[in-house]
Amino acid sequence: MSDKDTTYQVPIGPIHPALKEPFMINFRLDGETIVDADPHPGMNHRGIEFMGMHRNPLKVIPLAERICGICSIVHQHMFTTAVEHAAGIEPTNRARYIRTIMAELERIHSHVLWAGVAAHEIGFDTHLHFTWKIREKVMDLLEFITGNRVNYAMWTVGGVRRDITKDMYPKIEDTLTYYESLYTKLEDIFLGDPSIRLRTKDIGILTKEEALRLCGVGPTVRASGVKKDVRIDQPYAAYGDLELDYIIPSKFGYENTGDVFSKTLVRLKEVVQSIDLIRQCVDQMPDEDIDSEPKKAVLLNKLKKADGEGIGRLEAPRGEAFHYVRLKEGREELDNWKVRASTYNNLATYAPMFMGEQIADIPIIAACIDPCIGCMDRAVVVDVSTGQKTDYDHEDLHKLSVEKTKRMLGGSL
Amino acid sequence: MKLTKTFDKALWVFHVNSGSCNGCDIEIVAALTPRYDVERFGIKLVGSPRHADVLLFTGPVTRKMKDRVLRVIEQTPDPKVVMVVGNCGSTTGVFYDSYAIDGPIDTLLPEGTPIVYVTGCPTRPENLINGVKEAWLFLEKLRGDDK
Amino acid sequence: MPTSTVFTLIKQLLTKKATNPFPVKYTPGNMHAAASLIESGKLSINPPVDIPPNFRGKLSYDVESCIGCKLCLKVCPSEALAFKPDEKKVKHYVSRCTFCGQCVNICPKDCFVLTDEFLMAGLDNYSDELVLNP
Amino acid sequence: MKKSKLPMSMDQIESYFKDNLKDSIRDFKKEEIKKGLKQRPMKLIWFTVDRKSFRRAVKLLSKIQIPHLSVTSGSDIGDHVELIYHFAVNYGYRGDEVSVSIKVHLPKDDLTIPTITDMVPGAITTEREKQEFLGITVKGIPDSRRLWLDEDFPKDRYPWRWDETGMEKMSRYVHDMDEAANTPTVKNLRTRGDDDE
Amino acid sequence: MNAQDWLIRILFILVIPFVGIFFGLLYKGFDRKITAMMQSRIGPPLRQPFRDIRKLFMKENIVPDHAVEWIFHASPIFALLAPLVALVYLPIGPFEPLMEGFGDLILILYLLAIPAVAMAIGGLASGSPYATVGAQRELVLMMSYEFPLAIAAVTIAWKFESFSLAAISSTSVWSLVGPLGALGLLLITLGLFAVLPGELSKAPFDQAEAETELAGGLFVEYSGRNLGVFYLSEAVKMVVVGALLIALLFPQNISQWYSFGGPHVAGFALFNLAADVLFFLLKLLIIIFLGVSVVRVALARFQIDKASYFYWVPMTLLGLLGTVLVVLEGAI
Repeated sequence: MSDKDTTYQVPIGPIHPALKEPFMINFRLDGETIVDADPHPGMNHRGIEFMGMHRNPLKVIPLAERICGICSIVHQHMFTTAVEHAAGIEPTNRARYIRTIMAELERIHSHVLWAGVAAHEIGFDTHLHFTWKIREKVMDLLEFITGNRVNYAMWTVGGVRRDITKDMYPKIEDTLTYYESLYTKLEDIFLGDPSIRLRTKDIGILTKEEALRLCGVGPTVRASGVKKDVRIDQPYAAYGDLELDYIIPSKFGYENTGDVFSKTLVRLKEVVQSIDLIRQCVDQMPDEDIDSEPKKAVLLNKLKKADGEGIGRLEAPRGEAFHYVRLKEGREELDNWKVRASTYNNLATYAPMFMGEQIADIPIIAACIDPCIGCMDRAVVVDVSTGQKTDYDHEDLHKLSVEKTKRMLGGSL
Repeated sequence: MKLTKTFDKALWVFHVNSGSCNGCDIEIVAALTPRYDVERFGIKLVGSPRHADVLLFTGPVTRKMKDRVLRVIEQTPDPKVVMVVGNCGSTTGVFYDSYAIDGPIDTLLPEGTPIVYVTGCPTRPENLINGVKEAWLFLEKLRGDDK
Repeated sequence: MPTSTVFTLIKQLLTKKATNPFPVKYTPGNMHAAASLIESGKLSINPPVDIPPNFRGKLSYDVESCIGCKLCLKVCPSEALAFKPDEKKVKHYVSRCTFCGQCVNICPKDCFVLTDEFLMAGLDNYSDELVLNP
Repeated sequence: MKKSKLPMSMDQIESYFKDNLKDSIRDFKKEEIKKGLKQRPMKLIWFTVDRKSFRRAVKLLSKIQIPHLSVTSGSDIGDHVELIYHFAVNYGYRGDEVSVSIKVHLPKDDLTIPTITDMVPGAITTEREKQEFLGITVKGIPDSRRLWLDEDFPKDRYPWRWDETGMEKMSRYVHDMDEAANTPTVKNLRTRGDDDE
Repeated sequence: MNAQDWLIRILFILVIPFVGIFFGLLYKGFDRKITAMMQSRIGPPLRQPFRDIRKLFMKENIVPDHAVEWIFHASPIFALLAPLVALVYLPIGPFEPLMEGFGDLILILYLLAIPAVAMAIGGLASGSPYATVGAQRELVLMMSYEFPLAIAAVTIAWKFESFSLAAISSTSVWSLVGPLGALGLLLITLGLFAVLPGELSKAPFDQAEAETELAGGLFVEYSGRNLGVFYLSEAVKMVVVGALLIALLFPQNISQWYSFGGPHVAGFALFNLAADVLFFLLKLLIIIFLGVSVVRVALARFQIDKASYFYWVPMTLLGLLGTVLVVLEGAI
């Protein structure tokens, strides 16, 4: 089990209960202490960018949504923004407000979800159950607005597909007050509970310098005191009209340590911010059409003629997401599409965070950047034309069964 | 493979994400939490395929995952039931034309493995429970309890 | 030990549970027997959590009014719709659908409607209920 | 090299780069997209830079502020490959962040670019990705292993290229048996366990 | 002792494993149900563990290729046998222990250590890296909680001047001490309750099988019958540790406080016996509720070094302080 240098390797993943998604990190351990971490992404590559380059923009919207089911709003929002930028289509202002409300609702759901997952990773299932129980409320609201709990299909190029009408306001307000009433409890659990503090304080530290150099994004770096938030820095949708400020721990009287605790703090405080932003949006919502081009056949024609490139940047619950789209005249499909999700940038921040920590901290540190592997791994390609053998017949299966255990030692589950 | 009545009342589930978008995965976790609570049916999420009775697959199989998926299938002791959650696992869904995808999960399974398909994109947690119900019905039919 | 957590837990032990016991509270002894009881009305199942209006469930397709314009094929993201040239109608595979509803929006004759049905699970992903207009 | 205090305006950034890089800079484009009721602009700068001056451009940029590299996107346009480094500076200032997208053109017969990981350590992920997806060689990259692709993946195939080194065929999954029978790359979903290629 | 007594004794020894397993599984079901209810869920029915066991016993039993097969199979058996043997030495409610000797308390402490060792050996024999880490953790944890447990046991034995459980459980230890000693005993009780989740590998001391960290840890390679035997061992251990706690600290029988009729009236004697048994089961239930269920849901899993520290420093000090108080009072 131990070599001469007393270190040994334990691969975590790709199928591992701590990671709900396929992802692998190879750890070199000395006893229970991590001396090296080497992430191996790519298990979830589905070649989405490539698929997108062979489909027209309207077909890509549901595809972009399925880059990730937790941040399904993020990618459709950014994709449509990038296409609008490239084709010169203006969405209506009401659509911008509805997009903002949806994005903030998703932030609430995502952060509450994260809190539950984090509790689960440190073996505190009670709080997993508690947070997911209260998360159902915003899921109900999202389902009420869009017609589905997870994939919302709200976006289209030039606007949104469903309106948030006046009779929906009470239900939104009801949800917001529900979260406000429960917020102190949530904070009490995640910031006050001694056994959670024991597991999150001074664990997985990312310094401000490292955060900036490694181009980290979102709550991961804001917890280290970096002021980076696309919603404020470079306002998109309706954020330019709203009042909001950077959420960093020092604003609330904590130190900007960048450990798991401050990341939790930032995420929880963002829930409050989201509630406030949704209220502002509902108050200021202009009375307009929700879609600048309701005739989709006409829109498709317009997009076919468009020529240009556009980018979309957005502050997803996990940090900045980025889409680059290029349209070519006469080509119905996208000419180029580059998706960059938050986890892609935050991947590099794993190395300093894992160093010197324990095996027991692997799940919580892995979870503390709120990894979204589905987002990150969107593109993979394996050649079919070379006709590599990838099928297994019964003989191969038998051989596998003989070899598997040998591999289990060196490889992973 | 002998099936007894208790088998369907104590289904231990191992969840494999073979390249899905997370949509179904969070709905699976949601099914475990208080609102839906599948533990009342004796269903439990376990950490190792060795302990599992049901393999819950989400997503199409990506090339890099195929090997692992096969290994998980083969590490699971018999008798076992496979549940495919979501449309991309059953027919590749929206990822139909990527060559990074090695097809839906049912093409990789050994002949005769019982499969339950749960349709939806993603499915609601209730539909998952409905899928479990279908599995019960199927298991009862297998051992001839379907009077 | 965190006292407030313990108090909450004791409170939750005594108060009503958050679970919606769909379809039945515990595993029935025999599902077939239970199913026949439900059919004869002797046993009622607990309904699922309410679905909202405008829920995006299984698609319904009106074959008669379809004019075969193929617009829906242009927006279907997953090729769940297949054109039948001899009939000039489309065929819909529910097990491939993404339930995005773009075909509903673009259809000039309103052939498609998103229904409330979402309880779809079975042993066959190409069963009769899951292929419309086969 | 002189630069103004943060946050720098778009004009300042323009003159800063144009003064320092002179001729090696082309197609300078400034964009302001106004959004929302208050018409707050989103500021974008695009420019193309020669390959030999590329590192200098990044160095200049990092003098302004530690630059935030969003990602590098790349596309195959005919006889050369275009790389776009999407940077952002002026973060931390409300509404002032400017996306600086630096384009570099690499001719197909010499697909190399110097690394910028010494100035921007976070660029490692995206540089490794460009190596495997576009067939570019990043000179001086500290870790040149594959990141996303399988080790079995052929070394001379690059998925984002449109030329002969790109991907030609892909398997497509359909329900229709006839279509599957006629096209070799199309696979039928309805026959189980029949996964031959 | 005549032949008839021996016959009855052997009969009881044959029956008691089944009784132990039955109640072990029942309390496990209770623990799961109450845990679920505290988390605002309905939870599984009480008989769920019985179903799990029956299912596990019909499943395929896979032996990993690189495992040492006989150790792999033997360790679950040892893990189950040890607590079953311990059960024979424990007083159950109104019944005296079936077997007794002068040092049976020491014997029980050793028997309680066997399942942990067997689990660790089984984990190491299965060869998976996760199981190896799990085995290391199990052993570290075992070394940690044994010390406070031993301190508590020795203090109580000192008070009785005997290591015989029959002697210890015949009188309540609380009646032998004054106020100062009672305070000491209270500290010892706290220490014993802290040992309970560690001994039973329940959260927050389930590091050895931590699902999110080690994917099942020790048991990662076990399936089918072997896993079922471990499951049973865990259940029986719960009863044994609970019964030990009762024997050491709360051995009172309810019939001591009231009794119907006299001991001469056969019907009432039977009634008193039944009441005592029920009271014993209730005590066990309360101990499991307080020591396992509540702790399990109210705390996060500790890191292994912090768990070890918890037992070595605060709990050991607590135990020693209790001992000092008890001894001090005896000296005065």
